Amino acid sequence: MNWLFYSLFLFPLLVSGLILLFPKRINQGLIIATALILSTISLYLYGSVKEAVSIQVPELVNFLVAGIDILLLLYFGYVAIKHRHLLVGILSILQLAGAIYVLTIAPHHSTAQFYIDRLSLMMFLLINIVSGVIAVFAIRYIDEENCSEYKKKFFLSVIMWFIGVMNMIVSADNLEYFFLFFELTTLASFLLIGFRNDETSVRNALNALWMNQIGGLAILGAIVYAIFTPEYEQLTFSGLLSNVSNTGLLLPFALLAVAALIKGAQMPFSSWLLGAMVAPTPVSALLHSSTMVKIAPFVILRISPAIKDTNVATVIMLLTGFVFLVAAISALSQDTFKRILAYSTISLLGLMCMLAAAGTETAIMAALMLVIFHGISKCMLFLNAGIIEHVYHYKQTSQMDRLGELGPFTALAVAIGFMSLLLPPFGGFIGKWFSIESIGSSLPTFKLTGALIIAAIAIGGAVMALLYFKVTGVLFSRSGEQEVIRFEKTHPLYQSSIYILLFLIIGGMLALPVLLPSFFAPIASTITQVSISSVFKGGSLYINNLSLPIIPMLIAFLVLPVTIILSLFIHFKGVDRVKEYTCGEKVDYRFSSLYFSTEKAMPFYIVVGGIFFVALVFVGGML
Amino acid sequence: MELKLYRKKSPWILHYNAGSCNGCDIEILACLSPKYDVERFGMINTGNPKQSDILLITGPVTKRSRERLVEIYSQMPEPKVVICCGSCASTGGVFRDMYNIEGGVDQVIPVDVYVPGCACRPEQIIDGVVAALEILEKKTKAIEKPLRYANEVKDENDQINRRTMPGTIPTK
Amino acid sequence: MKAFFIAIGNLFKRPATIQYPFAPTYKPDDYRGLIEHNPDLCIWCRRCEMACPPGAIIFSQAMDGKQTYHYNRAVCIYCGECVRTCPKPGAIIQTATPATPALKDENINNSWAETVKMALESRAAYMAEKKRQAATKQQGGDTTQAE
Amino acid sequence: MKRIDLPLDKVVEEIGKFYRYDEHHFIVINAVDLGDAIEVQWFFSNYVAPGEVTMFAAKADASQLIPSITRVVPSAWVAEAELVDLMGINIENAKKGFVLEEDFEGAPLRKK
Amino acid sequence: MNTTLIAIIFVIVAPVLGGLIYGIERKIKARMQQRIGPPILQPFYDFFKLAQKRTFIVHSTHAFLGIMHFVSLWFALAVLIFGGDFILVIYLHLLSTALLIIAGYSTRSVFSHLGANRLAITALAYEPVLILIAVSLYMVTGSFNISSISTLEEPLIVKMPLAFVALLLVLPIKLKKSPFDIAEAHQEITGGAEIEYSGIFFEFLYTAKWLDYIFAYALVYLFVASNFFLAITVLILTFLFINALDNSTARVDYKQMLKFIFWTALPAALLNLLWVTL
Amino acid sequence: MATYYDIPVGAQHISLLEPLHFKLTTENEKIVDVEANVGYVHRGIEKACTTKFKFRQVSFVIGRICGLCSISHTTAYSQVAEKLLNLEIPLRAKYLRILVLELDRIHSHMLCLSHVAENSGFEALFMRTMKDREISMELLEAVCGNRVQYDYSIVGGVARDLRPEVAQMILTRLKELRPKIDDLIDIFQNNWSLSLKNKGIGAISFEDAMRLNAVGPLARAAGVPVDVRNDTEDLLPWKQVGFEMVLENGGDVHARNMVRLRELLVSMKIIENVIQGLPEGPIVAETKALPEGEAVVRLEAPRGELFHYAKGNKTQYLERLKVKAPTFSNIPAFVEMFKGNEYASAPAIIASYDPCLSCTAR
Ligand code: SF4
Ligand code: SF4
Ligand code: SF4
Ligand code: SF4
Ligand code: SF4
Ligand code: SF4
Ligand code: SF4
Ligand code: SF4
Repeated sequence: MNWLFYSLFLFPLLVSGLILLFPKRINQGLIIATALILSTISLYLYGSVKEAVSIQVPELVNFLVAGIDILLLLYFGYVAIKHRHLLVGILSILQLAGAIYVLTIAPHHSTAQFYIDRLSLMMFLLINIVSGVIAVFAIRYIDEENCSEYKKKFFLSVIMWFIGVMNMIVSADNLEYFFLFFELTTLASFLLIGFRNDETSVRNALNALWMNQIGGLAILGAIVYAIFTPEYEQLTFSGLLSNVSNTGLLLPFALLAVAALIKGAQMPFSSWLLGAMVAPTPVSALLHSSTMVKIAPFVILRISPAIKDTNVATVIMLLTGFVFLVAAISALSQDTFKRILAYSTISLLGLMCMLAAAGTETAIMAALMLVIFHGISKCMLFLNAGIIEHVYHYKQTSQMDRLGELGPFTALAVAIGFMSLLLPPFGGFIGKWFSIESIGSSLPTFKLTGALIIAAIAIGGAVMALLYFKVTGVLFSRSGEQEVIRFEKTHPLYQSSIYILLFLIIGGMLALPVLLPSFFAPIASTITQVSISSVFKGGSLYINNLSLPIIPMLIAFLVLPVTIILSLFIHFKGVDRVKEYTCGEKVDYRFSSLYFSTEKAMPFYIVVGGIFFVALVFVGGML
Repeated sequence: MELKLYRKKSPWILHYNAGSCNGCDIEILACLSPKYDVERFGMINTGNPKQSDILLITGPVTKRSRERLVEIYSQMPEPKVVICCGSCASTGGVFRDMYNIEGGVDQVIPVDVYVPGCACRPEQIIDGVVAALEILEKKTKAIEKPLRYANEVKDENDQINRRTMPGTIPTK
Repeated sequence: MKAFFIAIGNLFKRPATIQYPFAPTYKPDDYRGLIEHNPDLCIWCRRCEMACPPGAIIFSQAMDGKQTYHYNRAVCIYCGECVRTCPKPGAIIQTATPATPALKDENINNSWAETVKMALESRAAYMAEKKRQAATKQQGGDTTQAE
Repeated sequence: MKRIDLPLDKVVEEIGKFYRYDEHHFIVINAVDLGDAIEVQWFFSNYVAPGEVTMFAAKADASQLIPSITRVVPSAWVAEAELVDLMGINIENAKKGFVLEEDFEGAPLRKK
Repeated sequence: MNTTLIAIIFVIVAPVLGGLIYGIERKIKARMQQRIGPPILQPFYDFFKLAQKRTFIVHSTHAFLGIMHFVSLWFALAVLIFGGDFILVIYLHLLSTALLIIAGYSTRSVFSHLGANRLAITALAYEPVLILIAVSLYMVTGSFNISSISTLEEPLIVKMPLAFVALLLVLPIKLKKSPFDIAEAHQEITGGAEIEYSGIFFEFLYTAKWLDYIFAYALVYLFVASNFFLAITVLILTFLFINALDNSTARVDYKQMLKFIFWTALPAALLNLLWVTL
Repeated sequence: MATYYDIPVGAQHISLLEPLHFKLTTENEKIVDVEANVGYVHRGIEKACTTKFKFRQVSFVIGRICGLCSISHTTAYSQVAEKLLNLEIPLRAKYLRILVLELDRIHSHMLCLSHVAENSGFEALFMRTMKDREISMELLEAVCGNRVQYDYSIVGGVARDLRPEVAQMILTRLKELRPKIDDLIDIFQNNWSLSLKNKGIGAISFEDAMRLNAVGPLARAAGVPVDVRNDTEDLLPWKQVGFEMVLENGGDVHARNMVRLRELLVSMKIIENVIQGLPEGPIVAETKALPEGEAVVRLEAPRGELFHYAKGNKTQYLERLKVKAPTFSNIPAFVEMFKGNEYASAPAIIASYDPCLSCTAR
């Protein structure tokens, strides 16, 4: 079995190397094949692996890891010198010093370096399937880009390589390994964001670099602390987790959480993810949906048993609840389509981390659902953003008011994508609903925090709905009507990737009643180590003692997408058409979509987010 | 069908000022006021042609209003009735054949009820509306054409001075 | 929130609405309503026609010189100037009755234009006739003189 | 009413000298078709001496460009725009279509 | 079985009942303004009249969404009356609003767009409050199910007075009553999202308004469900309160409304939540 | 990333009684730019008054410029014609003119106030004000014989005399009106939501009002002491009948409301004084002269300064008649006023400013 895991780790790396060598025509087939293979493997693994697997790699690999570590950090140092970036320089030096220190003093027990449980398997699914689609999409997308052949190959190669790293990071157990992979993803983001190599790209890439380096430092801090705490024998996640109950020491977890939240672009560190917009769209799709940012909920989910019901969790929940709200509001203030998506990512990541930190069974299930469904939906939205940019040349939502007439399919896909994120009956919404019910049902434990968070979710949810209307509204605006709506044809690679994702979204929604008890519940129970009873009775799902009328919900809300989609195709006969009312004037008037300006509030958000981060470390250290 | 009865009970009005002196407009407003309270008859001032049954027009229709008037008239769904309030809306009144007016609403759109008066009293407007309701009940969904001016003076030289011939519409 | 209690209080007050058209409303006796012409008193001086700003009065003339008064209530602006200029008290008076609405069949706008045209033509015809008569008379006179 | 006759090219200068917004109130601009020429009249009243109206009058040809006093009296643009339409004269920076349709032929207030 | 039957009947007659409430309200409103006002059956006259108008639509998408607005609202009401999950009800209601909002956006009419914008904003104002009330309900009854209220001995209003106040504050938004009738705002946007509807298609929006009445008063009823006489009194008082408020205030703008709701109704609901939690 | 809405208000819009068209460019419902189009009511009255109507007829036509202050127009025209004729009218006629002018001011102001209330979304207050306004309408009807177009001033005097029972009726009805106005003042001043909608909205500073030559309640609300009644004693004896100027500062919708409300009280006082001090005598001065020369007249209409210029050439027809409406002077200030306000306030601002197009475009 292990070779399958290795192939998940190494095969993408191999392909990434091959891409650079092979000509374009072959690459296309290669990437599609790889995507298929990886998806199949991850599916097979999910189906066949029932127990958690620990993998111990040969001793040699440890040295390799150490070596790559040092090289990588040296490269960061080089970047700092090349771009004269002081902050990156300082952080590189600190990291290098920390890394060397850790390498020299760390006790080297022969422990397992990889630990693969259901959570990792789920992440495999997400990473490989969704990223595979993105890779396929990217073939065509990068082809339309205006750059040298080699750079195009390089781009595809980095994407494949990134997939490999992601596969490793979600299965890393050893913290040193985790650190390396963390830094590798940082590198990947640096390379991809800086891909266009113009001024803004480089600036944003450096920005992403230093922010993520802070995350790296936090991990190093966690390792060092763990080393000096005699109770922790092993520098692994599982080791930390199994020992926390008798030590009650939370600092390493707090630091890991910091690293995770930085990767998840939570508030003061949100700018790196927003800056990532400058890269070609598949990069954004990759970063926002299945990879990179998902490290945040993943790590919090991993450590959630340890921090559950502690002050660390409280602070994380407050922080992420805050971020959920303000990022949603910020999204509303944006007009650039991709920025709207970016803010909604940040916001939803906040929600996921909050639920993960809350740690109750239902909350964890909600978090898992959000991770999966957000990944798929966001991916589709970004790919559509790419199509809109490349085919229709729109960047701002306010310009897109003719999209519904020019590209009805794209418009519909975007509408469904947003709906799946924010509105019923899609997974994203069910996740949100779950979160209200789960936090609500455990209010006696969370008390004030819980109430505040519920308020945040309630308001944030409404703001998100507003966001949805803002975007969809523009897409749906049309003046006349055609008898039959004809979908436009885009490139087959584009279309097929969108179709796959649409299939996943709708399939996921329809399969939810099955997925909930048989997919999410087991994963959640592996995380919480509490068995979750989930039974269906009379259309309601009973999870522990929470009952959710999931079937009525789905049926009820099927109305929405069906109505909206149907509304595009319906054609009333025998009814007269009339012009819109414009006070009797015959002029055309400009209108677009509404937004609130939050420019002024941004520094405030950043400061509050920063305070929360400091508080997080502080609270972690207190105990 | 007996449903037609209900048209009478729920006339929603739309008001357009096609260049009047406001005199009749404020009387229309007065109709909505508690003293006259036309809501007794189920009238609502909707302000939206698409949901109105009765179009109340004041003013002799100036050139610039004309297009707008036709536009909102055409946006009203049939059955609908048009009431012109005031002498100037009915015939042009004192503004008859000034250079910038069309000379009465019926030159532009079909009119069903004319309410004379300058300004027409709210009571007269109510009378007019009552008369209009009778018409509304009989109306069908057929689309009507406006009366064009019957004996329009075609030739410039034909035009007799207004002082000797009141009531002529100058050539356009 | 005084207005709040006023609103509630109003519930128990009598509405200010008058029951028109089921009940009459206040109207002063000297309300400026429809113009009425009394052909018995009229001296057919046409001053009212000349004075009327919108031209709501016009006289047509038959061939025997008898004039007919025409009046359009939808052209009239109820200013009362005709009454003020009339040299014969009572020949034309302003009643206190407001005008009644006109329906489509009455064709109040276009028919008035026709009336006016007709009146003017009849007057022109009468004048021409009179001129002709005068001319013939004159001619006759001339001939007599010549004789 | 005080009448001050001016040559056309002096108008802006003189009004500029005369007009203080805290002392004078700009009323309106009028024009009268005298048959052979058009007389343009600028009216001002006075806050300091209530009841006094000052009229600046200048004769102009129909085709002549009439200087705009909007520079010295910022609120004069409305009056100018209206005159352009109704009198069919040219005033600096004033555009047609304020009260009449842009395709209206001729100028209603002119004698011919 | 018996209660189910009653519920079914109630759901079916809900629009009629709503129409009646609307009729009474118009009468009351007129009386508050010292007018006689329309007959109580006026809404139904309007209903029949609208049915015979020539049908005009801007385009089918728009018209269809309007119909679905009504349907989904009725559905939401049904779930409420049958005592379903409260959160479900809230979201179903949001959904029906969503359809109207999208309908509003789907035309190229400025007022329709503005109306849709404002509808969305009003949803933003009352949605969180309702959710907080739902969570408080959970805290009190231990279930999100509305039917669980019937298990309570004392009326909910005793446990959740502040939540009731919050509900009273957001009701004018839902019912589009002054001072929060910004989504309809005749003088500004002449009806907002419903402006482009006419004839039979407007009928659906018109009757949806009636359903909204039932929906709103049903929410009020939840608070006093267990005691019949109390229920009647509170319902009548609420009705009077809302109408008197409508007739004694001007319309505020959307920013002022959001501010007001976020500083009064939301904290009230939150406080109540805390109170029932701690 | 500007997202602009261009909102059309007019030509047909429920918040407007008159056809005018604004294109309000808004950003998040905040008005950033305004474009006004006013020529909908242009009928060509000025031209008609010099070609179609004899100068005595003109006083009826000129009243039809506007139904709201038809009396102001007819009075101003009559005055200017009398100047051209060199005619001094009897004092009783002057007093009667003041009486109707002030009654008209009451009805006009109350209409405007009710319109502000309606456009602020306060339907009940609209109804209330309209209800109270009916008193002034009835009085006007009793005095002039018509509710709206009074045709009261004619060249040389007034058209009909004041009957003693009508005078008595005026006094009693006004007594009835006074407490209602006090109530209205209270509501306009203290209602929470109305002040949200009116205070600080559509404000114009003293400086701007001065600079842009604003007139009427608009200017007085900004503290600019312009009121023609204060300036002209020669034509109508304003001071004698107890005129006082009403000033507010703030220049916003609320201040304009307050100016109007307080002017109602002043007008009522004037009316009472007029009736009490009404001199005996004829009501018209006859003359056979024809208009000659040029003359101007300023008169305070409810909306501000009204200006008539006339030129006669010794025929029945005038050579030129120019009417300048208050709104006309206020347009520059008006356009300024909108900027920076919420679109939601726009209807209230429009109403409080009271755009009078029928005499702006004539
Ligand atoms: S009929 Fe008379 S009062 Fe009515 S709008 Fe015309 S001119 Fe004015
Ligand atoms: S001027 Fe008088 S009297 Fe002489 S014909 Fe004419 S109307 Fe008769
Ligand atoms: S009242 Fe005036 S408009 Fe009517 S007929 Fe007499 S003069 Fe003419
Ligand atoms: S003015 Fe008098 S007398 Fe002369 S025609 Fe007219 S009604 Fe007869
Ligand atoms: S906006 Fe106001 S006036 Fe218009 S229908 Fe609604 S409540 Fe009535
Ligand atoms: S004031 Fe009120 S009733 Fe009158 S037109 Fe405006 S909105 Fe309608
Ligand atoms: S804005 Fe003023 S003048 Fe114009 S209609 Fe309204 S109240 Fe009358
Ligand atoms: S100022 Fe206004 S109310 Fe007065 S006459 Fe002019 S348009 Fe009419």
